[in-house]
Amino acid sequence: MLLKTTKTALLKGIDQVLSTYQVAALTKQDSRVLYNYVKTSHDIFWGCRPTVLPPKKFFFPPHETLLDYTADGQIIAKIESKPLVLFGIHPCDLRGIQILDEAFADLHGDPNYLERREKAIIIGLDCHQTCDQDSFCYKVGAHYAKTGYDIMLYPLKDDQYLVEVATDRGNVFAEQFLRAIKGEEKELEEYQQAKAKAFESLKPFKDLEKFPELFQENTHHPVWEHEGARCLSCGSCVMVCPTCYCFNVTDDWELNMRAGKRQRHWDACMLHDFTTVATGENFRPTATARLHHRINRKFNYLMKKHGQSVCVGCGRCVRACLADISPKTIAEAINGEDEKEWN
Amino acid sequence: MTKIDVHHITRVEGHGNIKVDINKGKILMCRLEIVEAPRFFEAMLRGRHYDETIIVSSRICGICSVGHQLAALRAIEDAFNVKISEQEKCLRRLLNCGEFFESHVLHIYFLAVPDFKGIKSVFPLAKTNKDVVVHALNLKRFGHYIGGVIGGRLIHSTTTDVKAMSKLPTKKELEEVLKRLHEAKEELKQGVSILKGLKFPAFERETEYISLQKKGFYTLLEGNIYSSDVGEISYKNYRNVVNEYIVDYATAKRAKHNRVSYMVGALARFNNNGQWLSDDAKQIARDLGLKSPCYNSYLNTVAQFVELVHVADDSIAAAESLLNMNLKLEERSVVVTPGSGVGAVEVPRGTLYHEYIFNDKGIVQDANCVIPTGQNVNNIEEDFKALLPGISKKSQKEITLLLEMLVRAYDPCISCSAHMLDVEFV
Amino acid sequence: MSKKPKVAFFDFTGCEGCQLCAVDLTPEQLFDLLALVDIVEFREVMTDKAESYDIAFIEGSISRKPDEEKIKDIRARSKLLVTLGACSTIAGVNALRNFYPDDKLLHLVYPGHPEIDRTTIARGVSEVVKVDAMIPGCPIDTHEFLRVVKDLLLGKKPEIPTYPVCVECKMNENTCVYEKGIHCLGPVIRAGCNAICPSNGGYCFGCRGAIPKANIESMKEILQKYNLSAADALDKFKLFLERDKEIFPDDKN
Amino acid sequence: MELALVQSNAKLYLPEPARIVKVRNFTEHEKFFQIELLRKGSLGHDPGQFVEVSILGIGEAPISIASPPDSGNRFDLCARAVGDVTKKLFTFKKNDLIYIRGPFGHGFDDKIFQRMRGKHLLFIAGGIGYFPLRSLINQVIPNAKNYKKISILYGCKTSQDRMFPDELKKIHHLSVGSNVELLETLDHPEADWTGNVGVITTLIPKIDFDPAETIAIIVGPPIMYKFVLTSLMDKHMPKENIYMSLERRMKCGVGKCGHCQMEGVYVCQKGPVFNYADVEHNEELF
Ligand SMILES: Cc1cc2nc3c(=O)[nH]c(=O)nc-3n(C[C@H](O)[C@H](O)[C@H](O)COP(=O)(O)OP(=O)(O)OC[C@H]3O[C@@H](n4cnc5c(N)ncnc54)[C@H](O)[C@@H]3O)c2cc1C
Ligand code: SF4
Ligand code: SF4
Ligand code: SF4
Repeated sequence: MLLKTTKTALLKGIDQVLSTYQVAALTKQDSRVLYNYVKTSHDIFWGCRPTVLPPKKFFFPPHETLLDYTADGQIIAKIESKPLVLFGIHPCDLRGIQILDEAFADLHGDPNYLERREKAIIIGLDCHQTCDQDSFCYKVGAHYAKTGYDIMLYPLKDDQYLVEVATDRGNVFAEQFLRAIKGEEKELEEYQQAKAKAFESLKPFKDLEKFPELFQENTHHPVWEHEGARCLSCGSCVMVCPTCYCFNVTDDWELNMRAGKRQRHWDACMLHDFTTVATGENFRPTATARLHHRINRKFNYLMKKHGQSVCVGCGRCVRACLADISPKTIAEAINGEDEKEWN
Repeated sequence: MTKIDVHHITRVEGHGNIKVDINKGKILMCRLEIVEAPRFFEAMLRGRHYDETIIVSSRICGICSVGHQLAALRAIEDAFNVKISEQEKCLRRLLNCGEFFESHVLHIYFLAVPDFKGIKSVFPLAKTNKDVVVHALNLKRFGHYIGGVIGGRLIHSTTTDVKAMSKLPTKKELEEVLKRLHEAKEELKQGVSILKGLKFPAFERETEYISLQKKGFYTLLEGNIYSSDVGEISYKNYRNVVNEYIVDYATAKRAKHNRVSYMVGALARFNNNGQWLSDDAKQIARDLGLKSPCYNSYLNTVAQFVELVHVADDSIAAAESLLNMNLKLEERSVVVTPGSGVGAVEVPRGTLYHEYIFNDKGIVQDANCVIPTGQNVNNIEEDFKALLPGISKKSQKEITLLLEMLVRAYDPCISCSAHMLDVEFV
Repeated sequence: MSKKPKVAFFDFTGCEGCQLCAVDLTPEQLFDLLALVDIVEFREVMTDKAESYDIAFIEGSISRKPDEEKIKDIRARSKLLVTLGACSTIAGVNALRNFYPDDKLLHLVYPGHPEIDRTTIARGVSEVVKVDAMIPGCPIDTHEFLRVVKDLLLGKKPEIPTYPVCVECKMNENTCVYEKGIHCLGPVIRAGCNAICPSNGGYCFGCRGAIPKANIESMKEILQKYNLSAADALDKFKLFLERDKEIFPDDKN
Repeated sequence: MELALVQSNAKLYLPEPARIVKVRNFTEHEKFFQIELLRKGSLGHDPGQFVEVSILGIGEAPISIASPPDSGNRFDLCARAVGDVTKKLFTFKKNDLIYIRGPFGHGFDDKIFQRMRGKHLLFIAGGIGYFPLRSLINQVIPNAKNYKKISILYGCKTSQDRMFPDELKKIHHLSVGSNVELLETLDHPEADWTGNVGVITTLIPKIDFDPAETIAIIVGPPIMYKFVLTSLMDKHMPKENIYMSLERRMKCGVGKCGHCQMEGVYVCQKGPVFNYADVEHNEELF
């Protein structure tokens, strides 16, 4: 279903929503732009600026309690979730959410992620240009969101928006909160044509579909050692990635030793001890091996599973990496797009 | 013949010994030996960038770390002629408030009170007088709390910077601070009855009292030096006040001014500036029977309590001003000019001076830090001499206790006083 | 006689800030702690002394000959010995003093006062006796301290992060200070402080020591890439880390 | 698109209580525990699967199920004390409660049993690798008639390191006049040892098997695999006929935490039991 509305109406709608839902959106804090809960629609930052953390933090927080237990053997599986509206999520991050949805639902559905996710309405906001020089969404086709949203907004001129309602939930939500008129398919087409034009010169990776095989064949490509040598194993790249979801689990008693918690925390395959076992063996002891693993998760291992590049080209890891290590550079080395001699 | 040798006095900061030798009522020796390992901070500061002096000098002392940071900041500001805003001043007052609470409360309840209760630490009170321990911890933790809001943490705060505080409290945080300041004042009122219950030894010896002074204010972070003997002296001339020297048996430098010794700290501030305390603080002083001038060094503990009330009132005013300002992150421009700067501030134990000489790159060429406890050591020994004749008939145990209590009354921070003279390197 | 584990605190060359952090407890925390252990020695706040200890927490660096004997004696009487803070773990700021030639320093500092205890260079405790666990940081983090106490009581190996400050800094969603043109050692420094300095507008100067297997060469290159001369980059590491073997592996004594 | 939330498993991280009903010491570092679920009903596992053993306040560790599936609510675990959980487990006694999640992982499922039927089964175990293998060994021995032959090769460092010595004795007895055989070897034997001496690969030439008709099942310490595989390859054993169980660091046991992922393969999901042909090119697994 296609609707059309104005920014003013959207703002009004959001303020209404706030009585029933928590709303999270891009906000400005000091000099930072980040996804955060808003108190009124005025808190929303409408620009398109890359954030340090992707919206995954709302469904998979950096630290969360899985179990609460007591010394006398009461154990409760804990899930903290509240109805949430995620507003203004850009295409790359929508892809990220879609991939996490699949990963957490896979085989044994993760109750904590899925319960939060189920209570969320996601409103996307399309972009018609890249946000900075580090992003490369167009390289993996992630400048278009395919799914992962309930409602998608396409910005037109004069603060007007086309509203694509994609799910039943989105429909119920739109009826309740969005004052909109019918939108014309033609307008969307025009919008898409203009966007296609803007991205015309920004081409996807050469042989993107073949990445899993290419990466499999290039396990010993010199680019790995070249980039890995500089890697600090600092883990920043993983923390900020919208599609990384490894975690560690810890147990802790309270000081009174009467109650305790099992918690999970974000973990990172780039960290030295990620695969160290109690006996001291480390199955991925070098930074090069770990970098190889991270990038292969994006373009090979998990790409096979999800049927699309698991790197969404948001560029967060590139911005975060002091050593200037980038999946883009590596991918271009592997597919020969860069014509650079790596030996 | 009485020989007293207390090796490593407990319930003080850092390491010190008391050595007394009395023969037939004659005092052959009485000393406070500061045996803390020398820290060499002035040498350690040399070669560091001016920014880093805040980090390094903070580590002189955990309990007065804020004071050292603020003194370092004042010295840098003095050297480079940096002016600070009202916002910055208010924030520093709040941060300093945290330190006064942590430090004074620790001293009053954890270090001093056990002496009056005839116990060896505060821990037994956790069983017998739980309410006192809860009361004291609440007050002490309030210091950590406010230090946390303003400084990231109280001990070795992370926000103090030459360019201005690197983080600002939110409005919500300030409102909470204000609320908890009022609660802390209520908590202090509970403390009055506890302090009234402590029987302080009767003792009097008049001495020279030195503190900062700024007319009209019970000043802590700015002003000139004031001596009860000679009046106002420019903070720049602090060297003429402290006249530091060393003795063989101690690693701390000592000081003397007009007389053989002088006193700094809460009692000195109370004697010099008591008229400018907040009304509530004055009332509490009256309730506790503390009158200016007071010549009983044991009552330094009471003066500290009175100061807590004042500091809370001052912080309420600071927090209210901040709430009325439109806070924004400042970034003062710092233009490095070669030369020296002096920072003088009041820390819980007395007046603290930092002086740095910078080269044209802002690198420390020479540093001097004069710490309150070092200034008080002579005065403690003079108090010993005045006290001993009157108590020399008592048992060795009683004498020891009275001497220890006297040392503790000064709340000496020995770890930071073990510093060195200016080093001239050849 | 209670059978609770006996815990003691000792201080050597340091500022005693770590001990203060160790007792920065809520009333409940203090009572809970006292229910678990007997604090038998803590010079700063008590007068009692004891013969032996289940856990001895050591604050401060070893910087004098008598201190060496004293720490050996404490070691001999302690089941577990745990360092408390940067000074005792990696010598911390105290090591800044090591840049001065020993004799010269003493001569210049206390001319004509030979009675004064001679100092040695400042060292971490593990350079003198065996250490069972460490709590890094300047000062320590109270939560980390309590966790280590619990872990030791439960027979768990106290986990101190082996990952760097960046991890926590990113979780806190800070803008990297390099973007503001400030240098930070976070990428190679052990986390566990919740990135407190960068999160409060500062930068990491390394008080918790380097992570194991830190890529120091790459870190130096990065510092230089961000306009620091090689000498200044090295100097950055010297503020707290002069005795950190990860960064300066060769013993310079 | 609506999320397919049906897959959410509310109890995924919630362990269930179980009681220790038997404890046996093997060595200073290895113990046997028999566990009984507090609920009725069996664990419902395949041989080769594992459970996550929880000790509240300490943590979780993946431990192989060491007993064959049966209908009762008891099962066996064997642990080597190396870290927090396993060391704490060692202090536990009969009647103490532990918590478990599982069974997890891919074990010897029906498909593998189909393949094994009528074949020569060749077990190759090193040290505590016997723990996970025991579930399968104790399952097939009573049904030995279903197999062409069952050969068990077991290598340890010293005789103290032999797990389940009484069960090994029984198998030795059994082997007389049956199609079951047990060959043992020690690296550092005591004087009274009459068996083979040397690493486990020295046992391989001592058995007579037709590689095409044999299914090999290997479990041991990481370095053992390389040598055993080389020996079997030398005998032209088809890779499809080789199974092995591999261990990696795990935090969740259910394919989420990422720790055990080796070149895209989650050991906790695809494994711990792998067919060599499926993973031979996985450099991180070998
Ligand atoms: C599928 C599988 C089956 C296993 N079966 C057994 C068994 O039957 N008996 C037995 O004694 N051990 C077994 N192990 C190894 C056992 O899991 C580890 O020794 C144990 O996790 C150590 O936990 P800890 O808390 O005692 O050690 P710690 O070092 O304190 O904990 C480290 C953490 O890392 C992980 N970890 C550490 N070492 C290993 C390892 N070798 N393998 C996997 N994860 C590890 C664990 O998740 C643990 O939480 C098995 C491992 C796997 C993966
Ligand atoms: S790998 Fe980097 S660019 Fe790709 S999705 Fe993750 S953070 Fe974004
Ligand atoms: S951010 Fe860069 S340096 Fe840090 S782990 Fe990732 S790739 Fe390595
Ligand atoms: S580590 Fe820091 S806080 Fe602790 S004693 Fe040393 S200087 Fe003080």
